[in-house]
Amino acid sequence: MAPRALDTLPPRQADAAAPDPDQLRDLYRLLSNVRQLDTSAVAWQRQGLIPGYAPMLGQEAAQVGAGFGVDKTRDFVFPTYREMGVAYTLGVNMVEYMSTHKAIWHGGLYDPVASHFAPFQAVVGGSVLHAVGWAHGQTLNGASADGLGVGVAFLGDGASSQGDVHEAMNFAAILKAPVVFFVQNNGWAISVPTEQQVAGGSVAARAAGYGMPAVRVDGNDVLAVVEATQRAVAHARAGLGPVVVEAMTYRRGPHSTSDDPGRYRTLEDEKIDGGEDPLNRFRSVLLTQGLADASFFAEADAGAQTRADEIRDGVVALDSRPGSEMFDFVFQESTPTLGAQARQWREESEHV
Amino acid sequence: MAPRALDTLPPRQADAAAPDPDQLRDLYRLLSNVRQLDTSAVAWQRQGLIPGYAPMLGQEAAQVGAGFGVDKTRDFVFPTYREMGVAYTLGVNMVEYMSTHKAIWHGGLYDPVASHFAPFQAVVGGSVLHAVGWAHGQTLNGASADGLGVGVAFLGDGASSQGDVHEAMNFAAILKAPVVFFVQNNGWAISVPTEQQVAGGSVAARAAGYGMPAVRVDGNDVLAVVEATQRAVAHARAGLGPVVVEAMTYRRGPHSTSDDPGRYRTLEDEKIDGGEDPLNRFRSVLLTQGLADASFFAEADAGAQTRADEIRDGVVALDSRPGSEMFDFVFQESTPTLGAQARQWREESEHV
Amino acid sequence: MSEVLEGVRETAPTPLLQLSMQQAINRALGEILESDDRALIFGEDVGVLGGVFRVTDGLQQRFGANRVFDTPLAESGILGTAIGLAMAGFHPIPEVQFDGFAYPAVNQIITQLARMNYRSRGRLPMQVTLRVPSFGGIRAPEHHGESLESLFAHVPGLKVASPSNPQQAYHLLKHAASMPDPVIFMEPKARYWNKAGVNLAADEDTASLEGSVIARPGKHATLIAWGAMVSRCLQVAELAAEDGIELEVLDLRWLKPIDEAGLAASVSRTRRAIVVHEGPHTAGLGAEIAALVSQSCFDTLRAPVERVTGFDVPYPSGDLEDEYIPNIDRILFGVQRVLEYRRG
Amino acid sequence: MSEVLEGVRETAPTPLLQLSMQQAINRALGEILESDDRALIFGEDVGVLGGVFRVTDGLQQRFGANRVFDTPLAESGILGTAIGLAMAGFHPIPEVQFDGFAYPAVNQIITQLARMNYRSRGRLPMQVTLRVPSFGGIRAPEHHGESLESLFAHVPGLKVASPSNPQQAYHLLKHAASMPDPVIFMEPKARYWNKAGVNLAADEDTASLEGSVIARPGKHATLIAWGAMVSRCLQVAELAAEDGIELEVLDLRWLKPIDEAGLAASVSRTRRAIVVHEGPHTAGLGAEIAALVSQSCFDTLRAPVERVTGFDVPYPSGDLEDEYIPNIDRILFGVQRVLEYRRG
Ligand SMILES: Cc1ncc(C[n+]2csc(CCOP(=O)(O)OP(=O)(O)O)c2C)c(N)n1
Ligand SMILES: Cc1ncc(C[n+]2csc(CCOP(=O)(O)OP(=O)(O)O)c2C)c(N)n1
Ligand SMILES: [Mg+2]
Ligand SMILES: [Mg+2]
Repeated sequence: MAPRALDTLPPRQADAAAPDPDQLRDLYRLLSNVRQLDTSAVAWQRQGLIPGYAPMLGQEAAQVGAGFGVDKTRDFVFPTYREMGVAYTLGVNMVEYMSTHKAIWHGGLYDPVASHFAPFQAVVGGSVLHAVGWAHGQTLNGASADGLGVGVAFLGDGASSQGDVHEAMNFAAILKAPVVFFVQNNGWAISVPTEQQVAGGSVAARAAGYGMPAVRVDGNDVLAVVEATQRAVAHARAGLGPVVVEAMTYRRGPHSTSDDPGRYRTLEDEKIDGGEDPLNRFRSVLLTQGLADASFFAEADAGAQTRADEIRDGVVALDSRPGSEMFDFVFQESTPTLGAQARQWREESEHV
Repeated sequence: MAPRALDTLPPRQADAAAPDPDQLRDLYRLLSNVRQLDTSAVAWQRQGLIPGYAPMLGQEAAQVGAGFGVDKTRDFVFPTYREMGVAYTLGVNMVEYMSTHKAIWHGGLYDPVASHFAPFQAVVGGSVLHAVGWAHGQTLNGASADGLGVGVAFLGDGASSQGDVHEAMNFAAILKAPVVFFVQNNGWAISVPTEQQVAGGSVAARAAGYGMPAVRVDGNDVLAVVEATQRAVAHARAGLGPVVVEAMTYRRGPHSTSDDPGRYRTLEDEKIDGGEDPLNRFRSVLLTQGLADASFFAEADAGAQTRADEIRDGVVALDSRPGSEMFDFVFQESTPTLGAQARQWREESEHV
Repeated sequence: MSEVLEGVRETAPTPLLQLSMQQAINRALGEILESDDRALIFGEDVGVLGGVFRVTDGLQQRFGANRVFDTPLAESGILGTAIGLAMAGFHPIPEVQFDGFAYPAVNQIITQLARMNYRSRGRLPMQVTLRVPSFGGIRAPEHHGESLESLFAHVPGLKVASPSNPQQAYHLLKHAASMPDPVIFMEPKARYWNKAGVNLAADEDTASLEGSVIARPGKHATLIAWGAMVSRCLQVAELAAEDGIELEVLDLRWLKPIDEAGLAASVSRTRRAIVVHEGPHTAGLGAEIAALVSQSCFDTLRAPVERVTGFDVPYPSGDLEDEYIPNIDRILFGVQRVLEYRRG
Repeated sequence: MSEVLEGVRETAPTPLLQLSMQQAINRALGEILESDDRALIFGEDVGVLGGVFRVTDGLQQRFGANRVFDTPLAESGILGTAIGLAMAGFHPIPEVQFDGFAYPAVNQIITQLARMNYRSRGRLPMQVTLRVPSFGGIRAPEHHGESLESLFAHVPGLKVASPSNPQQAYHLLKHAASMPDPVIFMEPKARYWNKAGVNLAADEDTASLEGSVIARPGKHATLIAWGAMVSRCLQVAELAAEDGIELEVLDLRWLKPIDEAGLAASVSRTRRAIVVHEGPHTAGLGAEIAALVSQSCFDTLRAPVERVTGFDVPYPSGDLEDEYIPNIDRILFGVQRVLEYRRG
């Protein structure tokens, strides 16, 4: 399914230049690291190290490309449960990120404020409106010389069906908020294919109805994603309002480690619909442009393996949080009732 | 604000022919009756007969035109709180309809099943999804020789912001349900003008994003509304899926009898934005076509006055419902707890 | 657990089938679709996949994609569509995939589903059976372990049931689906996979499917529970029995309407009560139970009704789940408190 | 009602302003916007119109359309935007126009607003003050008379307050807005227009704004209420006094956290309690109060706690409103039951 092109974003210089050769090689390293970490996490689950995981296999280009287009010093990312690759690209502490999959803390242990990466979000469509609110806050704060901070909301094709996503797009367009709605259309919402989910066939096509520009891009082409994201972010940063980016990609793995895709699609389908591996595609680009050779890839892939192993060690070492933390973070200012419950819990469960 | 035309509904014979001269005169009678009843109801509120009312002044052509395009023997209308004119056109018992404004029964006393007119709905956007479900039921029942029953959902420009409306449009388009989303864009949602409500400026323009056809029509031209509605209903009836009709009209009165529009718009604005009175416009049409003369209008308007007076008498005569009915309609099969509460209520409040 | 205690009349001996609750519900759904051609099943992933818990496994294949279908990912859309289908004379059996994803549908459930019969003065009955895999205990991600019973039970116009074992799930669901009013059917997902004997024939006596059941008789105190907490309370009763303490376990089964008479009958015998639930403490359904029992057994109660519940904290991540959900220790502490209570 | 009973310290005599609750809240909002430049007010019709109850009247003119603005008609959108603004360091004070229209926002309130502080381990505090004109009594259309307190009080991570008079509304709102956690502020719309004396200076002692207050002292039984039911209970107490029955009226004020100590102190003195609320009976907040009091005053209570509440029926149309909301007669019947109760 080759993505139909759609591009209503007015041509405009992106803030950032196209990636230079060093950045291109960095992009490959990121892709490789993310691929390695993702497949490792699936293995960790099989080995019993973590109870579950939501693989992003096949979406590496979309996620690394999107993350690369974001300025992590002043933009803010609102992820779902599948944005491991964005987190990695933005430099989120990956051991702390993985803690949520180890069932240690729902939102993850990483610091969302320092990371500019909101807590892990399990409600489909739950955080899209937050991006709009955060972004409107940037407008209220007023632009600096180089423009506004941009809220980047991640959502899937399935999420696009939620009422909240519509409300978010309408609010953003009415408020002219600096938001990028970054849709990963990966063909599936668990077992439901996009055709049975997204009436009209494209989330980007909805943007026009809100008077918003949109770009529909080949989500398995990392450079195309970088460019689309940079352009969208630049548009929002300049105070010109929200943009939809729809990256057409494919969820190559199961929905999660407890899913069984064999019940709703064949391996044959996967092969045809998945298309060429986004990493292979980018390898060809680098080779063709003479920017990398086999030894570069070998080194990058080995580095990715090392990095994944380091993260694994960190995840292994992660201890459960003390039960008392259940009570500690409910409020900034606790209440007498909660205090009494915490005391009772301590007496009965910690026998103190 | 002259409505920008928008028409993506494939040209297709409507089931029903354009109104013949008798029907045209009937349309005028309906318009006049509805205008008279509406202005009377405002007066009833001032006189203390009813505690509140939501006038539809200025929307007569939109409502009578829409109602005229609906087949009340097999379609089903899902109104909001402002569709008095549609109810009238469909032949709903108007005393029973007005009972809701007399604070007698929230949904109105009329029989929604017999009337093909769902209960009065106070939640903005609340019933739009019901139309989709009802319509999908018609698909499941299978079409008769002359097609499907059509669900007609009424909603305002304000309602279009609700997540439920998006979910309804997406579900309808995915299910190819025979629904017409009839939007009365009357310029206001209480004090908020459409420009601050509907990003992109038009609800009809959203339809394309769902792969749905839409017609944007001058909602103060009753014949244009009849035609658009008939075409939309015919499209849905033929099993071709949902359609959005956006009737551009103007709420000439206050939002409700407790609203004070002077706080957010001037009389000058009202005059300019309201345009020519839809009744006057249709009078000119009938006069120009030689289908009616001054005595016809005088007679029709006098009839409308008589009819409104009859309804007033009925509304005056309406008694409160007995308190026991609070308990009677909660369930089809009551429960022991509720039975006990009803007994206690009787003992304490009726002293039996 | 004897059949008599399950409230089901003795019938001609039927071989018991060993079924998990997930299988028992699947079987009940198949029979409902078979006997009632207005019945429709829909929701996220219930069709081709057969549901994330396989509760609707095979039903689309058997009954076709008109009767069992996948919807877009929108819970309000699912419920609103169900309401419209009920208005058109169908009997929708929608699923919300997990408890925590019922919140987006709360507006349709409270302002529409629960009120349509009332608003229309009985002319638009809502025979809608809403299945919600519910409660915690499976180490799942955030929002997959919620207890919404007190929210639902508070809403006039809704009925709410929760089965505790496969036998009950099978009959209770068929019964709920036969009712002409909206029923929220809360399936304890932690119990989906435990097998137990199911007597398919035992559904003749409808009355036996109303109200609560005594899952284990006892005399020193009554443990009141529903869903997955029933089997935990049975374990507690087993342990307490070793110390000579005979705990009665009352399986509430219907969370709305609540079997006030059954509660009063049990506690007026045992004179002590502990209500156990997973949901947060404040304004949980345990408060209603405690208030009812404190009133109906005012003269006989020998100790304040204990509530052993989830804490007033968001449902925690898997690692802390066992600290949050009432565990055997915490329930035993509650039992101890009611048994040792002495008027001051 | 003396100032001491309102829990406010005596200060240098300040002339009391005669304000309605709507004016008192408007005044408090103005002061909040003035003193906290991160504070923002938004919602449906709160800007140009000044709110359908004029509670935000004049604030957009005074503070500009950046600080006080109208949103599109979408409650989930309003709450979700508020959460994002709080993440960006603002202090949103959104309004939901009527109680019954908070349901579309329940998902954002429960799964996001109430949990963001927890989920982020305290790094993303949610200083969001959500105003909701609440409860019934004004003969309004459907969904304009709902009581959502038991729903909100059940949600871990939320705090819930409801004022009963203008003085309290003014100070309580300012206090709630100063808290770094989400507070749902339920304004009893039936009391918006009644004027009473307000001492603007009496807010120095923050502690006095926590917990409940005794609105009228008494000794034969305690009436427990909040919102518009407080003044109704004061009327009842007035009537009962004519018969020599001295009823204490406890104004709960905070519906979460509940002032357990204050409840226990009052009822252990009066030994009888009646809780009064508008919302439906089953699993209403009255159940929590009854459960708490039944436990804390187990030894002293002389009669079961009475609950005089709305019925388990949808909030009815204006004509039946007085049959639904606890009226003076029904409250007096409840009082009679606790006073005449004799152990069987
Ligand atoms: C509100 C809500 N409903 C249902 C779910 C269960 N669920 C989790 S992921 C998912 C599919 C999401 O699909 P999509 O948005 O396309 O994202 P993807 O999983 O493909 O990344 C569903 C139904 C949920 N998490 N939240
Ligand atoms: C869910 C919900 N939110 C808020 C309200 C309060 N309210 C009633 S009508 C209205 C404006 C509706 O505007 P629109 O949809 O354009 O319809 P119109 O009143 O113009 O006919 C509002 C905000 C409501 N009834 N329902
Ligand atoms: Mg997807
Ligand atoms: Mg409007």
